[in-house]
Amino acid sequence: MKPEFNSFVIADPDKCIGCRSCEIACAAKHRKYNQGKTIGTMNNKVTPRLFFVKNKGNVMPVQCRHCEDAPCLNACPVNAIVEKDGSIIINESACIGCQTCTIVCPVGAVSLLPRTEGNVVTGGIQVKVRAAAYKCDLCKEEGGEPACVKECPKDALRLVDPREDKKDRSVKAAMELLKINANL
Amino acid sequence: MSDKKTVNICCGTGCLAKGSMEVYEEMKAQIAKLGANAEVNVKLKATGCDGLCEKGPVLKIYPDDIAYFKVKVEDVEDVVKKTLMNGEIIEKLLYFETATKQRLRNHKESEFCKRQYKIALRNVGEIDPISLEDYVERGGYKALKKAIGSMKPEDVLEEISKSGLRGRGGAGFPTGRKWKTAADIDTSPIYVVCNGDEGDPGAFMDRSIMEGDPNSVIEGMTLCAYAVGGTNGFAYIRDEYGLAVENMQKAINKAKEENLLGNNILGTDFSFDIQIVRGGGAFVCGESTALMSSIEGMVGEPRAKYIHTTEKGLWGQPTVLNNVETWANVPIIIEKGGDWYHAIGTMEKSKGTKVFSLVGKVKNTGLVEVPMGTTLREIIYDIGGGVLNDRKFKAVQIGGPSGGCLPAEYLDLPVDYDTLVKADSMMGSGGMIVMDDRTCMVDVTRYYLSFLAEESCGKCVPCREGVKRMLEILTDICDGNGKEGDIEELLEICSMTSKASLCSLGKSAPNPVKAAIRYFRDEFEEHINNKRCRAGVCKELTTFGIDEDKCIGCDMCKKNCPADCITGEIKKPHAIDADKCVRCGNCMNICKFNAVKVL
Amino acid sequence: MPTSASMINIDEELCTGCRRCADVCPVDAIEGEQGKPQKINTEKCVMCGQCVQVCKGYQSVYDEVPTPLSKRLFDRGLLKDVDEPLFAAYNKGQAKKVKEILQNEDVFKIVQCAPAVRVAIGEDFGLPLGTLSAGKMAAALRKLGFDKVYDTNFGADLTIMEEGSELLKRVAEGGVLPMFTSCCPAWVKYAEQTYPELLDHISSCKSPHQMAGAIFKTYGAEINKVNPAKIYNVSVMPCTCKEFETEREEMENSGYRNVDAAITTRELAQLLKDANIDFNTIEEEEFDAPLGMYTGAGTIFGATGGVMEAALRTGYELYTKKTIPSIDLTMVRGGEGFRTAEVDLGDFKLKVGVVSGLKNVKQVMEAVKAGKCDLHFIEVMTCPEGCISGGGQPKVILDSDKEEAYNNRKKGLYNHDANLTYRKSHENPEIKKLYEEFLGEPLGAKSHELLHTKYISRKKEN
Amino acid sequence: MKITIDGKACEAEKGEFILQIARRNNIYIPTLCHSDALPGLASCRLCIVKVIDRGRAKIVTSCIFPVSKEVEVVTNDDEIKRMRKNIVMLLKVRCPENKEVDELAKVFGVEEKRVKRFKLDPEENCVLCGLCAKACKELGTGAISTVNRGMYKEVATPYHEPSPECIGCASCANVCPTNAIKVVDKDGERKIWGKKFKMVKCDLCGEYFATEEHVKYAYDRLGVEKPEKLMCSSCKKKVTAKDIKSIFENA
Repeated sequence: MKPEFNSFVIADPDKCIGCRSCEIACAAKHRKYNQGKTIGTMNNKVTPRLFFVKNKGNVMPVQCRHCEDAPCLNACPVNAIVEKDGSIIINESACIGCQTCTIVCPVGAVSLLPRTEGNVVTGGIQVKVRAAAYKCDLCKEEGGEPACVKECPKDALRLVDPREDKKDRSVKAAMELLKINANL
Repeated sequence: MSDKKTVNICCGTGCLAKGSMEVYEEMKAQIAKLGANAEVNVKLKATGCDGLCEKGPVLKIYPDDIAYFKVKVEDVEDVVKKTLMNGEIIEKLLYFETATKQRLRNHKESEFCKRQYKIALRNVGEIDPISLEDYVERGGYKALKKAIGSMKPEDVLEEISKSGLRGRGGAGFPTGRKWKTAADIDTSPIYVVCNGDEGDPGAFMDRSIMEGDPNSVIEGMTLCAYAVGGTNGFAYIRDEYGLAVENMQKAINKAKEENLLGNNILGTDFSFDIQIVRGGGAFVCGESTALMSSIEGMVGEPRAKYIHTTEKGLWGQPTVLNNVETWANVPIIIEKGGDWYHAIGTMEKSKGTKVFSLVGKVKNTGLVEVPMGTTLREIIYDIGGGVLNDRKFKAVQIGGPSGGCLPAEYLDLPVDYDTLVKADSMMGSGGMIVMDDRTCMVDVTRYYLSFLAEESCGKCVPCREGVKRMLEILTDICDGNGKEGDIEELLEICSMTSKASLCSLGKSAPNPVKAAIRYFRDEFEEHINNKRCRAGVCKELTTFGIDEDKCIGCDMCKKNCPADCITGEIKKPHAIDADKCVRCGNCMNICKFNAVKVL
Repeated sequence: MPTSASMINIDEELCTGCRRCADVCPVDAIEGEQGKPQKINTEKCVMCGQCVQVCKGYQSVYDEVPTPLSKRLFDRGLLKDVDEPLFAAYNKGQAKKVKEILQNEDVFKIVQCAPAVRVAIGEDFGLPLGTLSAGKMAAALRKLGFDKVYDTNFGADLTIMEEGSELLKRVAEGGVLPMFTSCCPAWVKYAEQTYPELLDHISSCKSPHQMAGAIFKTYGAEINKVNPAKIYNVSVMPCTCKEFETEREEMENSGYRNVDAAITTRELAQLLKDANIDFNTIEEEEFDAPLGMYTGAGTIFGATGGVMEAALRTGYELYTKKTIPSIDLTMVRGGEGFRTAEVDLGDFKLKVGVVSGLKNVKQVMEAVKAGKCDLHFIEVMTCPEGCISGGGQPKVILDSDKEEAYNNRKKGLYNHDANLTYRKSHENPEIKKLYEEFLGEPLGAKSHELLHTKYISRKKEN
Repeated sequence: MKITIDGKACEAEKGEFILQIARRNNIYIPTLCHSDALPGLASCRLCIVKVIDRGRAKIVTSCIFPVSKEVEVVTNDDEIKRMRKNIVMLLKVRCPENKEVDELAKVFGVEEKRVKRFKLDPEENCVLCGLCAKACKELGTGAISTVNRGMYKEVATPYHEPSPECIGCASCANVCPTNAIKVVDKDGERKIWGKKFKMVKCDLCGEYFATEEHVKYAYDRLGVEKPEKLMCSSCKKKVTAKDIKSIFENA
């Protein structure tokens, strides 16, 4: 395991209250065809790229660690996962939903979710919803601060750049974590 | 000094089937018996098909110019002793002109032959296919030498464009323009492909050429390669065509030996090679893009041609694809010049000649090469000798399965690309099937659709499902289960399939239905509404009866009835027991007095 | 009497116990520990729906919950094809009921929309926040199948006539002061359960849509020549509490409910989607005359301070018989949770106050109780910026967008006001006509019967 | 370059497919066999549109038609609608009981009467779009493919035998537009394409989450040994959350 990491978002479990605003914000920001600002413009199949976890006395979103030499990227049989300047990005439209990435991801940061855009659309109505793999892409394509970080009411989420703040406990956490995962 | 004689025995597939190989062997033996010191020195040749398959085996003697037909092994001795030794003619083996009821010493004077104009078939039947000498003797490779020696590639292009030659595979795309597109692209490799995947039932002109004159195809492709800067050639030949593959291969090898093919052709820096690919055996592989996928080793399914294969064909490279007949035309055009060729054919856009395989209910069947614009009447009546048993002409089906049937009113239609399309038919590869009044147009249409339903690649919905369901409707109609509105449904599916299908096969698949309904709608309606098949073909819709006034009681029908359902004494009108009748139609076919009719 | 239990609920299966709802609840009605599903204390809850607006505990596609989506939709009174994310905190809807009625040929269907609806409804169809789409809304409602598209703004103008007159009467006759507005049902419920002793401070006027409802089934029935029994009044409200108000026993006259069903702005959007009406492309249309005719004064009811401003525009002129010098009374618009102003009526100065956000009303009530409040007239709105920020409005996805949404909606209303022909309720020709032909005079017998109401104590005596 | 679709001016890259351009501009062109992940099949023909170039109109398949010049595109005129309706009619006749096809039939107003005229097979759900076979090929497994021609065409494993290549990932079922591919997961066993698979249990929650073959396939691609303890995705999330918590506490 290299000492260096890519940038990633991590949640501070002590600050997170588990309101799920981050998931909603994430799903909302990644919409392609409809950019409405109210819930009524979203559809029921909310597809976040980070995932709320509820353990006993511990609620927080879990998201992609953007591993160097990412297993998901290496395992993807259809090259739907690519490395773009230090971030591991899934091109959902190229995903056929084989789930190989979800099997090999060490942190469980990839989920297979119904893909409601660019699917079998007929005169506006959707006859079949296919599933695709979703995970954090740091809002690279959409640009700006990651939606989850921006929206969190408790500032529990933050985007860390290991190259800069090595001392940061979040970074340490991630490093530790990857060590754990390495021997998982 | 003994005089030389040449004996050509046709060894095309047709004659072979009728035992010409045995005849050939026998002849060989007999000649051997004569020994070297005989006063005649006989040269024996196995030639390709000269079109009169139905009269084979064909045996020709030169220089006497005598042609014998339906020659059997036991006739060979006579031929040698009488004709070869003593110049005596064996009447019964001579060509019988049905029109004049005369025997002709040489069939070339026959109506069948003398109205033809052989360009593509110029050598077929006259030479030993695999003998390069024979080919050269008749002017072969002159064109190639001329081109390489004295013409620039663009000159060759120019001549082809001038000639007005159009693809003989069916669509009739101007060959010159096709070559030009490829030539203008500055890349390598550029491929030259021969489409020898002749799939239309009843069509066999391409086979005959590949079997009987392979070098003309090879020379044609080589000339194209020279013109467009082609490097590799592929001859895609239907797997069933064993002999064609064999002869083509032999010819290719020989041409290579003689440096007419391969590296540095005729000592120049122009190199071109041809390799043979055996077809996947699917009708759809005759479609250019499907054929290319097949050559590339993938499933023979068509792709959309939004980018022409001349720009991106085999392995994404520029590819010139023409069919066998087209290639066979090329050398002679270069040899005699584009203007010469341009002078043949119609005033409009159809130049040169076209080979048709004339089959069905017609007296003389076989390969027929005529100038573009010749009318159907000339082909069917003058050359073909008219409808078999002088029954009533009903329709002629042109252009293979995806062509259409044309009725009597169209007999004077000049046969060329554009008029045929206007008439809801098409040139296709030149199949021409004559039908008489004993043919049911609904049944025929059903037959073609069943062929297409099986031969469609099945990739796109309009063609696969459309044809399948049209077939279902047609079958119902033939079985007497036709429903009101079926004709409209057929037309509805037709119009969609002909526009929305992926490839030209799919787009043309509805043609038989469209044409049949256009020209024989009443017959469809009769089937659906009156439950009657006037041709007496659809068994469920047929009852045979005997016209008492016409019947003279010859008893022929009775004798030939497999169900013994015909009663009646000699010289008295007969009668048919409809309950026992199996509707085989023998009686009707046999009756010379048209007394048997469909009620 | 309906209880909030049936109006505002928290879905235990979806609640993560983040307690953000508790933070926004003005009456501390949400109880439970951090990280555990929350419960609503129905005694305290005023059904303002602010919890509904803030909740993000959604039904996710990746962690299954026992209750299937279809059941959840049913329980919430939502149409079965509603395809929006569902959250833990929700208000029970009436859309299903309304959809049925719309299919019923023999009822005469009248709809009215609150002022704040027209500046928010477009948002649920992707239009920019706060887009004013009154014309589209009218057209869409007609397409939906309503026989008459009337408007609550008309009712608001009517409210001003009555409430204004009531104020002037109290002032003139030394009645109970200060007088509080009564448009906001959540505030009224709060007062009833917390300060029953001060209920006579609240204007006896019914809220605008109830007034309108009463008129639709009487005067409206006459002019449309229909049997009031056949009339079905639907109110589209930015508010989750209006249905509660609608169901109050006293909200009826001669056996007919003033309003038969109140749905939220969000529910209207759902109904339109359900009927495949494309709000974006639909051509604008007018409201139906005469009861859809409204002024700018009625319009600004949707924003905090709006009722006050409208009342002053009319009160001033009725009292002084002079045209008001400046019609835009910005001093009562927006700003602090509690603000006061003074209006010179010539021979005396009218002292007014505006409360936005129910949290801020306590101090005022205590002052009144202690007799330390010298104001004459006080507007109270439960929601932070008035009705435009109501619990039934389109739910803004991002907290960071909320301020913009509220500001734009407000702007939308004030622009609408500025561009309307009539901007003072008493100048509304149809209102005049209504008094001439039917009501007689403000506070008259007919008005008293139809447009005014009483309040009851809801205080739990222990 | 610019092209107009239904009168709307749209920016387009040369060589871009009409469907992409239309979708980007919120113009819906119906599709069945199109998947962004497996483009280019062009078998369902639902996405046909009219391209008008210098006054001449031709019908093309928008999912594979590359724009090369500034043309005008019509996606929904009466002629196109009629053709689509007929295509859907044929699909409905092929798959009379299929839910998705039925939805299409409703959208395009296919009359029951026309459908009823034909012999119907209630069992049929496959429209032969070829997506499943293509997906399987992309995976490198190639367990299924279309076999035979014309009316006998079908998707199948070689000789209809359980395929040794199939890893039971069910991607085929996922991409199938008409849910024609049956995947049955029952007590630790998955059945698909006539083949039975043993499934892998999550070491924590005991949930079955993938076939043994699929897990092997996954780690083989990484070229590493598969860990003894395997977890389902949601348990991995839980564990990760725990780890982060404890790490933050220790830090």
